[in-house]
Amino acid sequence: MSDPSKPKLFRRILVANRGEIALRVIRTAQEMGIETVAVYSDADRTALHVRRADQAVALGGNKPSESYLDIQKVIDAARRTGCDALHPGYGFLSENEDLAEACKQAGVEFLGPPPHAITVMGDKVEARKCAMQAGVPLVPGLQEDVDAAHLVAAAKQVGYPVMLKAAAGGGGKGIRIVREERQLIEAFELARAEARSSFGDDRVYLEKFVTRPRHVEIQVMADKHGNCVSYGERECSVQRRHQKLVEESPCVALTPELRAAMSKAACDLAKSVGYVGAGTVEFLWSEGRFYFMEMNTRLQVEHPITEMRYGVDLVREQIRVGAGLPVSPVPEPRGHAIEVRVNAEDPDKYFPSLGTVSRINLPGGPGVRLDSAMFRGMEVTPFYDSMLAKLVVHGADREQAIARCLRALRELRIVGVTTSLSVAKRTLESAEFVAGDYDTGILDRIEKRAAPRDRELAMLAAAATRFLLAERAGATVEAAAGKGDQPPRWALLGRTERLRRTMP
Amino acid sequence: MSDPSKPKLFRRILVANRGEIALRVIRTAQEMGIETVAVYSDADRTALHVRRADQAVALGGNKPSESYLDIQKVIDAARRTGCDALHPGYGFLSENEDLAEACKQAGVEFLGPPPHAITVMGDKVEARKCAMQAGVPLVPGLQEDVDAAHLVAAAKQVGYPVMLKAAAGGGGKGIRIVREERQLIEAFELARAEARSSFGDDRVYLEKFVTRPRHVEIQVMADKHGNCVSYGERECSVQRRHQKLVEESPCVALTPELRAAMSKAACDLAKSVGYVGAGTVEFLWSEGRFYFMEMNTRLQVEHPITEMRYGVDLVREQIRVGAGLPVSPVPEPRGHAIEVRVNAEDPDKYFPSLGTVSRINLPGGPGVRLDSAMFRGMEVTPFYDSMLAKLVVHGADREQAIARCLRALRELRIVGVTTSLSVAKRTLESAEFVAGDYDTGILDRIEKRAAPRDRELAMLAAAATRFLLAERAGATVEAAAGKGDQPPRWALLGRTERLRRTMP
Amino acid sequence: MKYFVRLGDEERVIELQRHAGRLTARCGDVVHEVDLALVGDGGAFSLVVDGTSYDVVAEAQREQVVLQMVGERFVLHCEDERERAAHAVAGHKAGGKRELHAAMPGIVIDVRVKVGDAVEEGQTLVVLEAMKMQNPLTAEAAGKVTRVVCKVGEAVAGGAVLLELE
Amino acid sequence: MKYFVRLGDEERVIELQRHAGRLTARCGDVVHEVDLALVGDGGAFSLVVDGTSYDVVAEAQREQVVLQMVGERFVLHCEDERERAAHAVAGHKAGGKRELHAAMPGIVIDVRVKVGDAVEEGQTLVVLEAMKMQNPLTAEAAGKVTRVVCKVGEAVAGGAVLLELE
Repeated sequence: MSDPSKPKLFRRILVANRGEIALRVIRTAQEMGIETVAVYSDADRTALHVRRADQAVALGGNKPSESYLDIQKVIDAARRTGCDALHPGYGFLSENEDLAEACKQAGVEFLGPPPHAITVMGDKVEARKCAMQAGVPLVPGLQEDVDAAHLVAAAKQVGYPVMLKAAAGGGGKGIRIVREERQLIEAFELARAEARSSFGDDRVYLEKFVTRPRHVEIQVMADKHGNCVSYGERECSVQRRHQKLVEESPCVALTPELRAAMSKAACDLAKSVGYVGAGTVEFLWSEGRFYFMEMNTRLQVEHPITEMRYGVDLVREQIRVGAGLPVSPVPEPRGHAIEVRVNAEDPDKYFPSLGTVSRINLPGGPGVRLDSAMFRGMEVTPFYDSMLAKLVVHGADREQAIARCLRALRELRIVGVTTSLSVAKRTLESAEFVAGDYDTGILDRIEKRAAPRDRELAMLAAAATRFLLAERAGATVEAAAGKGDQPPRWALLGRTERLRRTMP
Repeated sequence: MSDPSKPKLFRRILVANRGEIALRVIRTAQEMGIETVAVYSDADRTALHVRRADQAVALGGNKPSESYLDIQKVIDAARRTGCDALHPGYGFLSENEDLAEACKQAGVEFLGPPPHAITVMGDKVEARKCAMQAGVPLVPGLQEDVDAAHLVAAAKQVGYPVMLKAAAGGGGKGIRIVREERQLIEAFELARAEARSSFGDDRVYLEKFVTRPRHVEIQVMADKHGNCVSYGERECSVQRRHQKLVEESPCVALTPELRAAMSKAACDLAKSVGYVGAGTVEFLWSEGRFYFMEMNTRLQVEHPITEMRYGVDLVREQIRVGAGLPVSPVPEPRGHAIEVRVNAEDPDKYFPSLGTVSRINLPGGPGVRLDSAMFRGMEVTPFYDSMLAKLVVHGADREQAIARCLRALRELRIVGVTTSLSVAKRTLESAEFVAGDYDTGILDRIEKRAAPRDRELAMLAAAATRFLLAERAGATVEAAAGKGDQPPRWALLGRTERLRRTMP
Repeated sequence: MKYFVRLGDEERVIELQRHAGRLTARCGDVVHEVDLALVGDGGAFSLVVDGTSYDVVAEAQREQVVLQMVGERFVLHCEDERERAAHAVAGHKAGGKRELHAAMPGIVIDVRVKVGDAVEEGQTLVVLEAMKMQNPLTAEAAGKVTRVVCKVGEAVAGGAVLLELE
Repeated sequence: MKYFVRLGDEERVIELQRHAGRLTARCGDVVHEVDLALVGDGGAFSLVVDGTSYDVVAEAQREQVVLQMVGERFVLHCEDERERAAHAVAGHKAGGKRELHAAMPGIVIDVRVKVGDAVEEGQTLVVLEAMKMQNPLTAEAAGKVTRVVCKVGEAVAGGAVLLELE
């Protein structure tokens, strides 16, 4: 629905992604009256982003390298369908300067920063140099690529515990913490292997592991006229295996002064590289101080908590600044927002859980938003990452937001795969989270088991479920005999009867 | 999730209702750490409000009069379960002064106004007298009960068209418009019959039918300390058979001055009857002037659009003021909100559509809220009203809200019963609605059929669907022969083959 | 395979053919490239016509197809050429008899006609109460009442015959 | 009917009985009044225990019951007395042989042991790549590798046997 008299910002946007983020972009584009083109792998023929886009182009193949990571195929699809803009989402090619460059060559507006900004920020070592020059504080460590020969000496110099990070990494992938020298070599090899297979670049760097750190990030949006605004922070310290699980905004640890300083640092850094579009500057917070970690040159998974607090649509802003409009004024934030990522995984082992989603009960009511490309009958395959949905809630204050999130978590049910829901629930219920005084280690301290009362109840419910199902199996026979209304007398049937006689 | 050190406002609330509004109340109570008790009829044993409440009490029977309308049963349930408060929802006993009185006797806080306010506002004739005294403008007409003997003369005096309204009515039930004298007697009898069966009170009154009126209502909240606040207006002119279908806030027709005047009139009226809790004062707006229609002494179906704009939880406020707290300060409203009611009905004839809900695809993403007690496998029965869900959206401005609502309407699918979704879609797309210059007659002017392009497409899709299903039926045979990967050659099977030969 | 598709008062002949895996639909002189895929658990389809994508929910019961797409709900009648041929033979025997059905389960509140009455199109014949609303059931065409099957106060099932007309 | 319910390392004996339509559950000395109703299309239940209501989603596959309720997911083993008796007869033959299974479909990235190796509890045996993550599969208990069934670079199905141990 758009005013036909108003010129559209773009005619058609190619969405170079899949899953919930592709759907997220499609939704906003539709609301702006802009057409969308979905691309898809063979495995994704019936995925929701394909069904909801205006056009769909098959890329072929199942592996990301044959489809969503193939720049040439993606650019060809954009050209063939007459797209004048491309949204990369997050992951896949979103932080690939070659795609940004290829878009430029093809005359397609890349809805992200210019190639140079991606190159600099995509390389952790370069990014740290850049931050240093912009006056942004850094964690102590080595900024160069580390090789196996100097590894042991370098780690000793920085002091254990140390972190190994993929230079080309992001989203927590390819990060290892090493607490003792004897673990160092194996961790390094694994980090390199993951870096190679995930990013095609096996450079790894090393830095000191900060104690009790919080992961706090600043959302920025820059336009092509040199303006850059900040939408405040997101607290993302609830992580397992360096993958975020629960995010909230605002962060209870920040004072207004610190928030202003971090926002300024983030905007300064963005401006220093000629940034355009949405970006996130990630900081470590520790004992009242903040240190630059990295800048993600794309929309972040957890952007909806910012949207709920500010009442803005960040994808809309991306599209607007991409079209050359100045950034919109930033509204006053309201209340508190929390996001829970719902992953298909065994919550005990953090193993992916594959299967078919056979039932979904979605939460609803006030202050609840669900971003998901999941549908009943969907296969969870090993080809892509395991996030099924993002549950986002907003409340007038933190207490209400936590209570609302727990309420919505109880309502949300997914059958067919195991999910991380129960871990999120126990995190939000934990005294540590409720107090707000937590750090990136919080998940290691969360109770792994359900409360004893709930466990007893579950055992009763399991027995009652089996009893009812047995009764109903019996009831079918009874109903055929016209006695369906009677309590089914299955005890009289067949060999069950024999056993029953032995009971008191 | 609530701070255990803080005293709870209530220990336990009985929710004397069913459907989405019962669930709505349960959700907020849970978020406040207050237990809830659901009551249910036999037909509702597995209804969502029963499953989501902390406790459940069977009232027995299927008809409302045997269950949700039986004051004694409801009060007994509250007593037996140790409830210290009762929320009546909307409809059923929500505007019954006897329930409010019975609660008082039982020492249970009725989360609504005192019995006297219900009595006065529940009687249209009394309410109009009261409004007149409070200085609120009225539509010309007769304020007394009309009987058949004086009907024809009275209608002639007021002048056609006239409206017949149930004195005890609400929610558009029991209202008839009469344009000519020859329709008057039949309409009067039907209005009386409906009034009797719906409200147990067959008094009907008559007033002039205002031309091109808009239905604009003001949400108020009053506490026990004499304070009354307004949360601005809701525009509810999109109605069929006097049942609202689409509501929005703000109303484009109001100037800030008029809004202030209407808010003041609404608060003055509420204060004049010693009002407590949430209430809605309904006005007719016509050519820049407003006239009092009635006051609904309960939470309104469409309250969520107010919640989304103001970032408040009106049920939470009801509970707070019921517990004796002063009303909270009213935040600044933000953006624009729209609600669409999704009814199980044939959109051409406005007939209820009964059946089993066999599939539900819910909308999601930014700015979308869904309030519903619907679930897959639910029976839509003739016992209760036909509303399945409320789709509520919020956007930064009206244009975005409309576009978002249309986007969400395309996403929402319900299979098993026919719904009013397509009427809402065509309303939101209509030039009249988009321009904002509409009145309560808008639905009569909405295009009844889908666009020609969409109709052609549907015919193609129907043929393709049948073709695919036939192919798959054939493919099963092929797959058994190990040729599943080949395009199924169903044309070679059986008698289909014979027919195929005759085709060009 | 040819399909005869009816939507309201319109009918189209649409011919679907698959060659070497590719599906085409011919509607008059226009040929569309069609890609239709069943989604997950069935009942939903991903339809791509000449590159344009539609999210379709479909219920097909023999020749009746109910579609939800582009924000609309369509109830279509769709027979293939085989079915059409069969119906052509079976047809030609529909008499002038019509029935008034209860559009939904409810309680009969009023019966406004009796056997032998002549009725006009649009005339209210029976009033049915369901979901707290009184719903007048009207004559679809002019005719004569030949039988009254329901009575006031009676609870009737959805689809039940209430009257017979000629 | 008596049920033997196991959740993790806990087991309860729960006896369910219906008399005159009322269902009771005895757990030790405590007797609960239970009302369990199947919801709509099955797979979900409304459970009321002594007046307290729970919204339960259940998947029951023979003796394994997976429940979602109170915001938690429980995987339980639940056998009735008849099944328990049958198992008691069939039991007593589980040997010392164990298998390492692929917890999910993926690609074998590394095999860290060979036949004859002694392994410790928690030792990484195989590294499996799935969903862009490298997942080390570890020994559940100390033992000896008797057979290696997978090789590096191989794509394996979920549940596939990778190694045999003793």
